[in-house]
Amino acid sequence: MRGTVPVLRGVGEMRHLGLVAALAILVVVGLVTRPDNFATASNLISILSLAATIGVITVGATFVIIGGGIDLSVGAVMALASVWATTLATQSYGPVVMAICAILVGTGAGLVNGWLIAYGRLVPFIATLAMLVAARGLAQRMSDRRTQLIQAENSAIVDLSTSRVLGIPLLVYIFALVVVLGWILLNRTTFGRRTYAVGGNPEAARLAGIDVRRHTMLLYALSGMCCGIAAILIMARTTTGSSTHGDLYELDAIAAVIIGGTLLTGGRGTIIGSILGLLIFTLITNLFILNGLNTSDQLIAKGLIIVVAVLLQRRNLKERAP
Amino acid sequence: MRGTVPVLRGVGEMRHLGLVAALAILVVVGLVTRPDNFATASNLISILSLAATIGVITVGATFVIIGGGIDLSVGAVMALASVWATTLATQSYGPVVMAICAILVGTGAGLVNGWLIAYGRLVPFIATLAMLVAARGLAQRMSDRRTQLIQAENSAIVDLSTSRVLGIPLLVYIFALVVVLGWILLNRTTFGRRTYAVGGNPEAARLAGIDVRRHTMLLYALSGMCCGIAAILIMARTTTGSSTHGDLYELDAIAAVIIGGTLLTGGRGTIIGSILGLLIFTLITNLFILNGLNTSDQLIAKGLIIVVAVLLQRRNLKERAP
Amino acid sequence: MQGIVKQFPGVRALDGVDLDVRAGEVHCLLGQNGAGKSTLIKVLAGAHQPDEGTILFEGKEVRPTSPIDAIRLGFATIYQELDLVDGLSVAENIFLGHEHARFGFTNRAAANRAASEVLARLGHPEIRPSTEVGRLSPAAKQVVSMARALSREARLIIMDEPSAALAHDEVANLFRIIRELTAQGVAVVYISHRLEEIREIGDRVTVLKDGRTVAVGLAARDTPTSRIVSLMTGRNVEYVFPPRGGRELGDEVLRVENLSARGVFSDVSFSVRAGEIVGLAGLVGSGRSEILEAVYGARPASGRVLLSGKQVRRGVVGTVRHGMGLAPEERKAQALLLDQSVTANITLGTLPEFSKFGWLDRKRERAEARRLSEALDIRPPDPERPIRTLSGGNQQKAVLARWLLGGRRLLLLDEPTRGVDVGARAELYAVIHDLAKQGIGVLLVSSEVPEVLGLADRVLVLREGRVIHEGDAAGLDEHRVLDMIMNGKAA
Amino acid sequence: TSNEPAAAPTSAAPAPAATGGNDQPGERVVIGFSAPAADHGWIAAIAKNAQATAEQYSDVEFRPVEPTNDINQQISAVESLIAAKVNVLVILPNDGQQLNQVALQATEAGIPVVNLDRVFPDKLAYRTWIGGDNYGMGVAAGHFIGRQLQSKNVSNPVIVEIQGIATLPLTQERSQGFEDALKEYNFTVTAKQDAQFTVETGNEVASSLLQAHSKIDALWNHDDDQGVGVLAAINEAGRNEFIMVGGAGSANAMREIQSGNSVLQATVTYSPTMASSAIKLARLIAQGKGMSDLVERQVPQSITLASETITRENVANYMSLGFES
Ligand SMILES: Nc1ncnc2c1ncn2[C@@H]1O[C@H](COP(=O)(O)OP(=O)(O)OP(=O)(O)O)[C@@H](O)[C@H]1O
Ligand SMILES: Nc1ncnc2c1ncn2[C@@H]1O[C@H](COP(=O)(O)OP(=O)(O)OP(=O)(O)O)[C@@H](O)[C@H]1O
Ligand SMILES: [Mg+2]
Ligand SMILES: [Mg+2]
Repeated sequence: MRGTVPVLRGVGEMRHLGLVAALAILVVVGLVTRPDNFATASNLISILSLAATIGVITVGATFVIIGGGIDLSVGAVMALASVWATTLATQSYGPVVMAICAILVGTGAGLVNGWLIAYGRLVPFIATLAMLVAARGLAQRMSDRRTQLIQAENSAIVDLSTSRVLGIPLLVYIFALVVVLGWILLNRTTFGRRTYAVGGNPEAARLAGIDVRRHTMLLYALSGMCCGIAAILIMARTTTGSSTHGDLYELDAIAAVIIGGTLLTGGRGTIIGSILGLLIFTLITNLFILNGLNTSDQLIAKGLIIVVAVLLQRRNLKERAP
Repeated sequence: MRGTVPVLRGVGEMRHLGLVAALAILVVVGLVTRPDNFATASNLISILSLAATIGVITVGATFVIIGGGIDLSVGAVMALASVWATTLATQSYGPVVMAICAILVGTGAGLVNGWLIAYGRLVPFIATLAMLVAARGLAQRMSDRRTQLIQAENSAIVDLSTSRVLGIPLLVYIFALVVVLGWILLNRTTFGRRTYAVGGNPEAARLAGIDVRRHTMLLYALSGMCCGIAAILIMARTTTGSSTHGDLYELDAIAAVIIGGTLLTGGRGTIIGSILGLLIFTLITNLFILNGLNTSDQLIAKGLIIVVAVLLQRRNLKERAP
Repeated sequence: MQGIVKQFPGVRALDGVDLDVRAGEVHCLLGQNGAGKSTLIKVLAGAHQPDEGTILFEGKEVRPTSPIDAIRLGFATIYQELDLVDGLSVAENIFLGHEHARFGFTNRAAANRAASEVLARLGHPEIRPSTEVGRLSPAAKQVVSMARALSREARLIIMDEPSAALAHDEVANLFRIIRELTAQGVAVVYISHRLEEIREIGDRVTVLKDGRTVAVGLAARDTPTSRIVSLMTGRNVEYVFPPRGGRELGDEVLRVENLSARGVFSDVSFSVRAGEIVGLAGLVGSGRSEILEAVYGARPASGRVLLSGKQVRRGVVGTVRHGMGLAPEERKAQALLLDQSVTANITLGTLPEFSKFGWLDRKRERAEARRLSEALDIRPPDPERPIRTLSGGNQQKAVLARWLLGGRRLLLLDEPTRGVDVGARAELYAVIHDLAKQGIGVLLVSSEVPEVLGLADRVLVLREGRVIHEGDAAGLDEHRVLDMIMNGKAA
Repeated sequence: TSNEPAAAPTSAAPAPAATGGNDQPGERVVIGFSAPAADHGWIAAIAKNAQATAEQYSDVEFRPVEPTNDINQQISAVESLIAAKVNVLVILPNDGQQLNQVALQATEAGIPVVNLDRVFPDKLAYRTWIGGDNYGMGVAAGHFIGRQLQSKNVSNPVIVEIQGIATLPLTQERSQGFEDALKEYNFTVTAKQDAQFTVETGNEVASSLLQAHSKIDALWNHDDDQGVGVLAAINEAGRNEFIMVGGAGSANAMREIQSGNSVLQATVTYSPTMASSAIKLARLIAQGKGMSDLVERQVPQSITLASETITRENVANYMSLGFES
């Protein structure tokens, strides 16, 4: 067992069986209802491109939640980073600076969150809610509430979405890279191990000599960095920076993480589960799009599917647990 | 100490001093910036009327959160209740039936939440998120996405907002009544005490012979009932039922509860804190509009104020704790 | 109880256990860590459902499917892990589930009065019924737990290691109450790893080993210790301390000067040399744990703490880096990551030892964890199990194992043998001795005076946060120490 | 009230101008349709009008995709329509700039795009644009208010504006038009606040604004959906000293205007019937036909609806076009 490729093992693990089953069911539904469109390469790529932005955010959110916190500001920070990176001033320095700018803004906002929580002792919910509100406000101010187009000379950013390698857009590779790096960080490094400790029992972590505050701060910075990367992806997809980007992403990201089996109380969870949770959501959306359900039935169906998916997973857990 | 009026004691308690201070500062700001408009009776009533709807929801949310859960569906359930109560069929039975209908729909949705969480063993976050999505969908379906006006013969509902007793609209009395009843339920009954136990240490509560599942279910039903009452208030205020009512109320309600000092992990918290937290939010919005600030600046300032308010409260707690 | 079987995934915790308890007796349940004692009583208390077996109570078959059922039957239980709600008051905790209420409205005054009575009966009138439980010391919490069990009109009271968190005089109090209860015909099931307690209070003994009953109804007073121990462990263990001496005392590793924290302890000064074991004796609440935490940098205090002559930066991160380690007293709250594996729990304090540039060497980590769990006989011997599924005593061993890694210079051990069985205890003593032999300084807190005297080279006696006596352990006996900590006479 | 069955025009598209033989069944076309989530009366009317119009034609297969307010998802939705090789696309983007690229993709893939309402910045991205005149709406509202106040000889009037969602370009255009029109009367906007196009937010913003200004002369509310809430707030406060103008032209607003005892005295149209027109245009484009009233052989590149002012005098003419909010 121990010898097999870790990622495969992760997917195959019992605890993810329910999620994989839910995914499989959705795929079957897709194949049955839209045999012609669903299983095409272009549709699959479209699903992954759609998942990429929020997927990157989900990786960061997984760390924060395992570490016992919560980050409500992800969508707003992404919006702020996209706006900052697409101001005329930033655009004049070219695409590389724009990308760096997005990441720095994201990380900076994350650091502020982390500082408020770790050293200012604010509850994560409140601190990141304040950040959500403030970052959106700042993004609106910077952009004067307008959508900022990426200029032609910086189209290298847009290429991330349009250029393909082996038929797959670059941004899907970026998404995959973030997931893999996140997995390694969580499972193969002391940082990851400490994240579990800090979330599982902060007092025990403290008494074991871990600098809980610093670690907490780093977790939010990491989440912010992911938002910065996500900002680059959303800029690539929409060719714009806007204060409206990422509305309600916080709910989607947290929901994906939690469907993926991470405890909201911290100390337990996996990146793979989060990504599977996210793919379930994305697949549901895709199926609705393909089937052109254009009524509020979708919402009702979505609610039911979420419940069923989690019940599937629960049942599975139950069999395993005492 | 025990002898003084409980509510006053609650407000006066040390742990709420920070909140009261924050409120006081906001009031001073109001008096200074808008001496003519702020301290008028009509403005104060307007603030209370604004706070009433979400205030009722906040009372229910306080119970759920102290009980260790979370209810994301409050806004959507309120919307569903308002739509259900304003369908032509329901309206034909008159205002009393409409009110009862709203409360029953809310309670019913709450029971479903509670059942899924207590017996279906879903994580509260996911169960109520699913309910959020599904209830909005159902509300859209029922209303065919239209805003449903309250008919003239049922204007008794609207009177809750327009009729006044001693110069104060009826809905403010309803709000006050819900707060007082909530306070009594939480502090003076076994149900309330057990809520703390269930949230603080569910295993201990179970071992002490409390039916934790049933209790959990009741908590969500209570929250749902509050949403039903809130639906009546929003119907009174807007003269309509609509699937768009209560958008993002979940965030506002949870934020108010948490600013009020209730722990997101459960087991600790007060109704009075939540209401003070809510009043802070409402006052902020009121001040902004009185002063004609645009929304971007409002958002930034709101973020800062939240942080400062909570820091004030923290400092206060710190001085008190060992 | 007959033929009780309880299966956990991968473990058969109970494998056909019989237990019979008579009215008015104190029936002791003995067994090694992980033998299944707690599981058995949880079955009785309705907290676990047995897979097989029957329970007869007063001649009728009963099947408590939930704690409520068991409580209705008249079973009251004091669990091994504290089961209190921190946010509620003492009185509310005591009467949780059976509140003084009318039509659902609580009657606080009545509850507080009744709580005061029960607490007074337990010899703790100083615990105020309106205090929030979260602010009590572990010992006081244990008292509240007992008060809760007593507040029910119980016919059978089950106590799972109630004395683990209690000191000498409190145990005496407890025994007085047990005698009162049994005189009224209440049956008591009593679990403890302290054999001398069994001797004092027990009537009959049932011994469990690996989830099976190996002896039923032994007379508690007359059965020889060696027989009980060999029944429990399957071998002969001598419950003795390793011989003192044979150790070179090195340089001073720790010097504490005028350490004070307002209201807890004041003006504490002492030193620990390499290879020396220094014991802190004192009553519960005398501030021993706080002193340890202050030395460790986990709690603010004034005064100086010097490690090998150098003042270390305040805060745990610094002290750990300088080679200190603390095994705290409340394992669940302060030490364990319940959801993580035994391995992750053991290596938590010394992660840098297992990593290069932050990259974990998981193979080495697992190997070390395996080595330690074998050395300390942690059962089941699978370091990949979540530590949540280990029995209390085995969890305690893992807490100790954490600091046996990575070249510590000074270990602070707070109640290191709490809940550890006789056999493992002897092993732990040997381990502590070995550590000292390797030149590690040890600062030990234990509520069992013989343990302090037997292990330590030097003893500090504390009373109300002040050192009232300091001297060689060899020159002290249990009686004198007790006299000092009770009466404050610095003899 | 709004609970009555939908007024005729919402289900039956407005009668077209004499289109000669254009309504005769022609070549079969698949029309893909993507719009924001219909969580709002106006957008709901857009979706319904599109659907209803498409159903009138036996030669049209209508393929709507899940409406969404998330740009990222709308991009995906349009991508899926491109992949499904529909003959023509009708897109009402959440934000024209952000969907520009995917529209361009569609055009490049040979699928003509009919851009509904919110415009793509890049003309290459669409074949035809049809939409309302947001600036014109503001101008119409501004002129109505300006004239009314001027005729009452009010000087330094308190004019309040309740906007829709502030981050939408259309909101900014409306406000600009309003401001520019008022300038001709030497009036300025005293205060403006934005709401979210919902009844509830309209109510909240209005009740606070009414507190902030104890005397108001005129109020323009951008959107009749949120207007229901605004009116409720006004009634609750018992205020009637000012005139109010609405926006979009919902049936409810028209009934208020018709009643004659409401502060709401006019509304400036922004009609969701444009969706019906867009479907018709899409069909014609796909079939390679022109508009029969025009001399041109092809459908024009851009069509802007006029914003009309509905007052008590002319409301009867518009009643049938009002959409239920
Ligand atoms: N929830 C659980 N899941 C899996 N295994 C468990 C669980 N609880 C207990 N066990 C296992 O059952 C066995 C008996 O445990 P139990 O707690 O009853 O021991 P004990 O006799 O009370 O020991 P101690 O003296 O250390 O308290 C142990 O091997 C333990 O690992
Ligand atoms: N968080 C706290 N708040 C207030 N008082 C406290 C707190 N923690 C400890 N104390 C008090 O400090 C004193 C010392 O407590 P502590 O339990 O650590 O002593 P101890 O000698 O270590 O006893 P034990 O055997 O219980 O460990 C007690 O009076 C206790 O009530
Ligand atoms: Mg045990
Ligand atoms: Mg202690």
